[in-house]
Amino acid sequence: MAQMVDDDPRIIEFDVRTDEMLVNMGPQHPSTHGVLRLVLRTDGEIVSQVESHIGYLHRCAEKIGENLTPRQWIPYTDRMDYLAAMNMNLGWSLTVEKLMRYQVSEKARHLRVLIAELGRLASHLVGMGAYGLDLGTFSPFLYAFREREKILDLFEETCGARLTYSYLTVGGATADLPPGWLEKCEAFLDQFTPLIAEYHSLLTTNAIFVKRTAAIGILSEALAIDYGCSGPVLRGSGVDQDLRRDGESIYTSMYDGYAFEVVVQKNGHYPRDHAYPPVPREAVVGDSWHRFYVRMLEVVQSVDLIRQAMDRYSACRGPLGEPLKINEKLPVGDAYLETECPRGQMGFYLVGDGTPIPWRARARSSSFSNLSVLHELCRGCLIADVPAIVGSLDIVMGEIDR
Amino acid sequence: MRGSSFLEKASSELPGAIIGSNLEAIDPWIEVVAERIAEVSQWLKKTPESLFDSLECITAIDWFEPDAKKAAKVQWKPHIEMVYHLWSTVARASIVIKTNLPRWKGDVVGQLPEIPSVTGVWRTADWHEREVFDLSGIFFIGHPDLRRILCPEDWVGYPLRRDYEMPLEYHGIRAR
Amino acid sequence: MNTGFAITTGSMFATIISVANINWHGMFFAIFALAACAMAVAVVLTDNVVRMAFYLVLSLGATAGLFFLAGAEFVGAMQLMIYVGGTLVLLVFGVMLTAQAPFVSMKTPQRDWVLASILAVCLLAVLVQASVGVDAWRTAAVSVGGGVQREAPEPSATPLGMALLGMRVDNDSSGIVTPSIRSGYLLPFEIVSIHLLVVLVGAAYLARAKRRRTPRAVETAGQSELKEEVRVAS
Amino acid sequence: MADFLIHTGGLPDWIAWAITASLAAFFILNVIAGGALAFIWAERKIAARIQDRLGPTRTGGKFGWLQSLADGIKLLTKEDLMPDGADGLLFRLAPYVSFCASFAAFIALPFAFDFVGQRLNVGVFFVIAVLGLEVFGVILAGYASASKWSLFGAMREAAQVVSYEVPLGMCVVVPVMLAGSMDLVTIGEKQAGWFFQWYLFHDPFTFITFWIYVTCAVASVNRAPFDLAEAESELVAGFHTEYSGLRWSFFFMAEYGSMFLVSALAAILFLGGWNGPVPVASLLGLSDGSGDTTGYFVRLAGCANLMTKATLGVLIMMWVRWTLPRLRIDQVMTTCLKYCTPIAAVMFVGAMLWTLALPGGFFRGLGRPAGEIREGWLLGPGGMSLQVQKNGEAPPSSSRFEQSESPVSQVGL
Amino acid sequence: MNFFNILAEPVGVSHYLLVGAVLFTAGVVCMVIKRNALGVLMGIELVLNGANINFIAFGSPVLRGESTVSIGLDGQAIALFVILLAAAEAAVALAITLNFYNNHATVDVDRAEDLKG
Repeated sequence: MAQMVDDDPRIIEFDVRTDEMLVNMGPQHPSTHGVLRLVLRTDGEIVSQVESHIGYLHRCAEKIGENLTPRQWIPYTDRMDYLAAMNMNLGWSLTVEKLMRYQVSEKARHLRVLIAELGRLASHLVGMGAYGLDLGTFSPFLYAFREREKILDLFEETCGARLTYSYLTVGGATADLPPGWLEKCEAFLDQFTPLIAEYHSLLTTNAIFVKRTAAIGILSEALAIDYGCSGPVLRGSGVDQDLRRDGESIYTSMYDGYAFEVVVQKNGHYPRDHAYPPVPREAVVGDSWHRFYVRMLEVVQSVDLIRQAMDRYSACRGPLGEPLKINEKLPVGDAYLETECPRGQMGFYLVGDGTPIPWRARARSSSFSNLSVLHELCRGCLIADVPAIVGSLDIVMGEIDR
Repeated sequence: MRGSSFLEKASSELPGAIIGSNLEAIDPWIEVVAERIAEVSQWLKKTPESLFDSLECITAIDWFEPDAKKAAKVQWKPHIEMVYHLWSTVARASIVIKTNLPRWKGDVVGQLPEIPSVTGVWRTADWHEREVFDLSGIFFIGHPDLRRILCPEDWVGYPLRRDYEMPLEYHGIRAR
Repeated sequence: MNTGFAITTGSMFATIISVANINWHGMFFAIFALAACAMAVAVVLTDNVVRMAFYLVLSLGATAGLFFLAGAEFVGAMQLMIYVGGTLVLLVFGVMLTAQAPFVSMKTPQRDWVLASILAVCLLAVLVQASVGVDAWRTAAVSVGGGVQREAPEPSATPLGMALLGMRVDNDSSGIVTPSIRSGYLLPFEIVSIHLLVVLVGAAYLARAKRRRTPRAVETAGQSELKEEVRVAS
Repeated sequence: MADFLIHTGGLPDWIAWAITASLAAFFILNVIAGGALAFIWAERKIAARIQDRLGPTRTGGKFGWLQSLADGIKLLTKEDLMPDGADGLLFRLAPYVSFCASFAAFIALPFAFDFVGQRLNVGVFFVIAVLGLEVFGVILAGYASASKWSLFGAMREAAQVVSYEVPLGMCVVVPVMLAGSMDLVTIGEKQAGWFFQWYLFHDPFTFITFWIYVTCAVASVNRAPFDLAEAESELVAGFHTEYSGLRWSFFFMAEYGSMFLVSALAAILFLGGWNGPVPVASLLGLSDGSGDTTGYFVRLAGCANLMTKATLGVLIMMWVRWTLPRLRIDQVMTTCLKYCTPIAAVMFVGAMLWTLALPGGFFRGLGRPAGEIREGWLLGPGGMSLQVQKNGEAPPSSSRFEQSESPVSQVGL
Repeated sequence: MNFFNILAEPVGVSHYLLVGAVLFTAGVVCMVIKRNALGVLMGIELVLNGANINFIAFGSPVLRGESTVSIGLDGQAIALFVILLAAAEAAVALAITLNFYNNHATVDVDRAEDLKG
């Protein structure tokens, strides 16, 4: 990456050749998903170099992790990727259970799959709506939030919160599902499935959307792996990797017996389990359009998983099982576990030293690596493409800055 | 992972680099000499059957007990442990590399411990190492652009160190 | 020079008010003429190049108004569209591209101002004497009363259009066939179109983006042809 | 109106003329400003309906129709701040330049047969020219607010509007050619009668020209997929980022004014202006002369016709805005240079050949005997060649110009 | 000098000539005074417009009347050509100025003395 040493951090506009401009996009810019500041070196409209400055939302959650017991740290994991808080809680709980070699009840495992997939659905809806906003059309954003509100109502019934739930915790969940919840979830899924076709017509197959995203910000497979990208960004580049199938046994055991295909373009075509809109000619594997398309397909896949999870959950009898005590002693040793969150592989690393308080709690963010590849994608693009590429990476600043 | 056979192959090809291992732990790990971390990583990435082409996470753990009473009971002496989690997208396997560093270089407080940078092997290390430098104060030799990434550029001190004192004020904003 | 001008307009205004029947044609002429001259003088007086461009736009707009008043509607609309809408937009683009800090307002030394004002006064005196001297030019056209609303505007564009095609169809409304040979304008029309084409090519060639001295950061695979095409277009 | 004041009021005619002129100007300005207010309200409602929500409902009674008034008052009371680096004079003047430019075009726009501010013989040309002037307000605003982003926005918009004037001009020339004159009133008159008399259905070429015109009009007014200037996702709000309060509302009013202007122009040029689909007046034998009162009411109905068509055009623009994402600046330029201009040129040539082959339009043309058509074809180019005299010869007698309806006269501008 | 009473007469050709004269003079002074190359360009535009007004004045039907001095439609035609050629001239002049700016990073006319002996 080009050397850009600025000795005095406050003065960012140092002497630049007359025809080139240093332009600040963010941190208060409406389109960069939260507080991200991009410094673009542009020559007229063409961006020659992008330097991202992060850390505006940094709360040093890891330092706090060294003073709280694992169950007390759950609310901090909510606030990392606040659009998919359920998946964050699940990741941390599984890491702690892995260190303590604790096995939750089968009912709890199906409940966790059900809730995690609902969380992925809600998160992808926001991703889709915000991406429409980046490209200038306002309506998909409102449609997406109309559906997301219904999911939030369902979550509100389970744990009382709409954004930061702290519902899934170490040893299962804080409470079982209220009666009648499954029927409401069923009703939501039934009315949601036909609407997906609407979203496809609104954005995915829209000629202008394709013009703005196809062949923009092309991320090659090798580059994606090298920069540690994961989730839809990785699968959009054609890498067949999904931790729900390839992850550690404690995580993949939750998904045993679930029929689902990893959404990736393998040997030229996407999974054909449903009628998905065709891939346009201009789209190149690894461009912004494919990343968006993978997310839209995962929405359909999540709906199937939720239905299967609901059947299995209602089939299990017996109590959900109590979560562990708040100050459960941690064994000496360390454990690292990555789970498939909507934005990528979110890793948690826990070092126990025998006391209930962990010695070190570390969170590895998926968007952190996804964003690090931005300067490779934006080299030589136009200014209007930068928000298009950032939108396609679907980053959340809470998770990056921790 | 047929760990033991893999371990012999590794120690045979990298004499003296691997100085310890524990394959029965929850996450099997091998311990490597700090100076040769880049070489080991290069080897792990290149060997046909391992192909660890993705660096998942770099963590710096500060083993130091600030108050004297507890320090007496603890059996390890103060040091910094660097933990590298690797993942292979081909073999779908993971491995952990650990190295130990002194808390301060030559035990002179203020001199950051140094370790070779692995940005040459995996490009994702660029940002991860900048974060470890920013929060835990480890200097990576050969890193192209070692600057603070999360804290403001002119922040003083390394927050994740056990003996870190929050400054009283920063640019006129009361911090404590 | 400016103050002298103010006195004349002041007296002009007074005389017009006294006339019982205000001749609207004269009133609008006064407004447009005043605007055009005032803005032209403002262009000369101001230092800031962007303000100069803005005053020039207003001045040329007022001249377009004068053309409409003089009955030359087609030329007035042409002036608005080609001159103000095209040329001055080009000029403003030029101003924007070069209006970096030092060049926005460059002061001209006092000495030049004195010389220039002497030149202006002499030139103005000569021209005014010429324009006012000839009596034939003073008599206004009889047919135009005080702003009589013409029922249907006799097509002023069509005869001009036909003239450009080489067929002079406009018969002199006064019936006197002036001795000057009424030739069509087909040949000059073609010459101007070729000329414009040549100028277009020349200007595009002159202002093309030359290869940069320092090589730009390496182009990624998918982006390079987009960049070339965009640079040529911009 | 003026004669009425002179004969009855006994005022000297120059005061009478002054009153009529100011009344007419006041009427036009208020119709457009009132229209703009209504469009602001309509935009909110339509956007809401498209996004499955209600839009303003509480302000001023049932449908929130006072919402635009509330907006107006809010804008009036908001503080007009100005960035310190800004160039004072230009910053204040920019909104008024673009406001006047977009409203000046309404002088030449006829609302019915004789309801026109000033019946210009070069009506269409004048409107297109004034439409081009609006770009000055934008450039000055972009430059004067001394921020990189507004300069970006201003440059983009200027480049876009100036380059879209070319295809817009070409599309406008087709109906002018069919009607034989640039005077909007004549163009409107020529499309009297049933709806298939409209130039839209005159021949396939004009039909395509209409759609090209709509695209270019939307682009030159900076709406919907082409609204690069205030692309909020990249340029915050483009050239009017630094504006607030009353100055910002002038830009807003200018935008809605020119939107209405462009759709009214489309209505006149292609959709028969004030002629309704069914020629009620001529069927009932009512004359639309300027004298008697019935004629007055017929023209009033014509005016209503034009207003509905124009409003329909504006509503379609709003509908497109809330459904389509935004194009990138180089895509906008490519659509202009590589698609709109060539197609417009081809359509122009096509329409010209069509009028030579079938003078009088698709339906009337077919009705005439083949012989006459052929003769028309012969006379066309033949007629043209006959006419060209060598320079210096006495001009052909002007009589030839008046009587013969040869297509040549239709071709003249 | 019957200078002042001209202002009271109905508008005739000479009134236009007056305006043309003022514009012409302003243009010439602007060309002479301005140090910015674009200022000189604007001077040229003013001069051209001054000339245009005179052409239109002589050729306009409104002012023609029975005076034998009118040049009929030619005035408007020539004005038309002046406008077209001014556009072409401005394009080339701007291209030259921008090139000058790119190479010498200055638009100041006084500093363009590379060709000086």
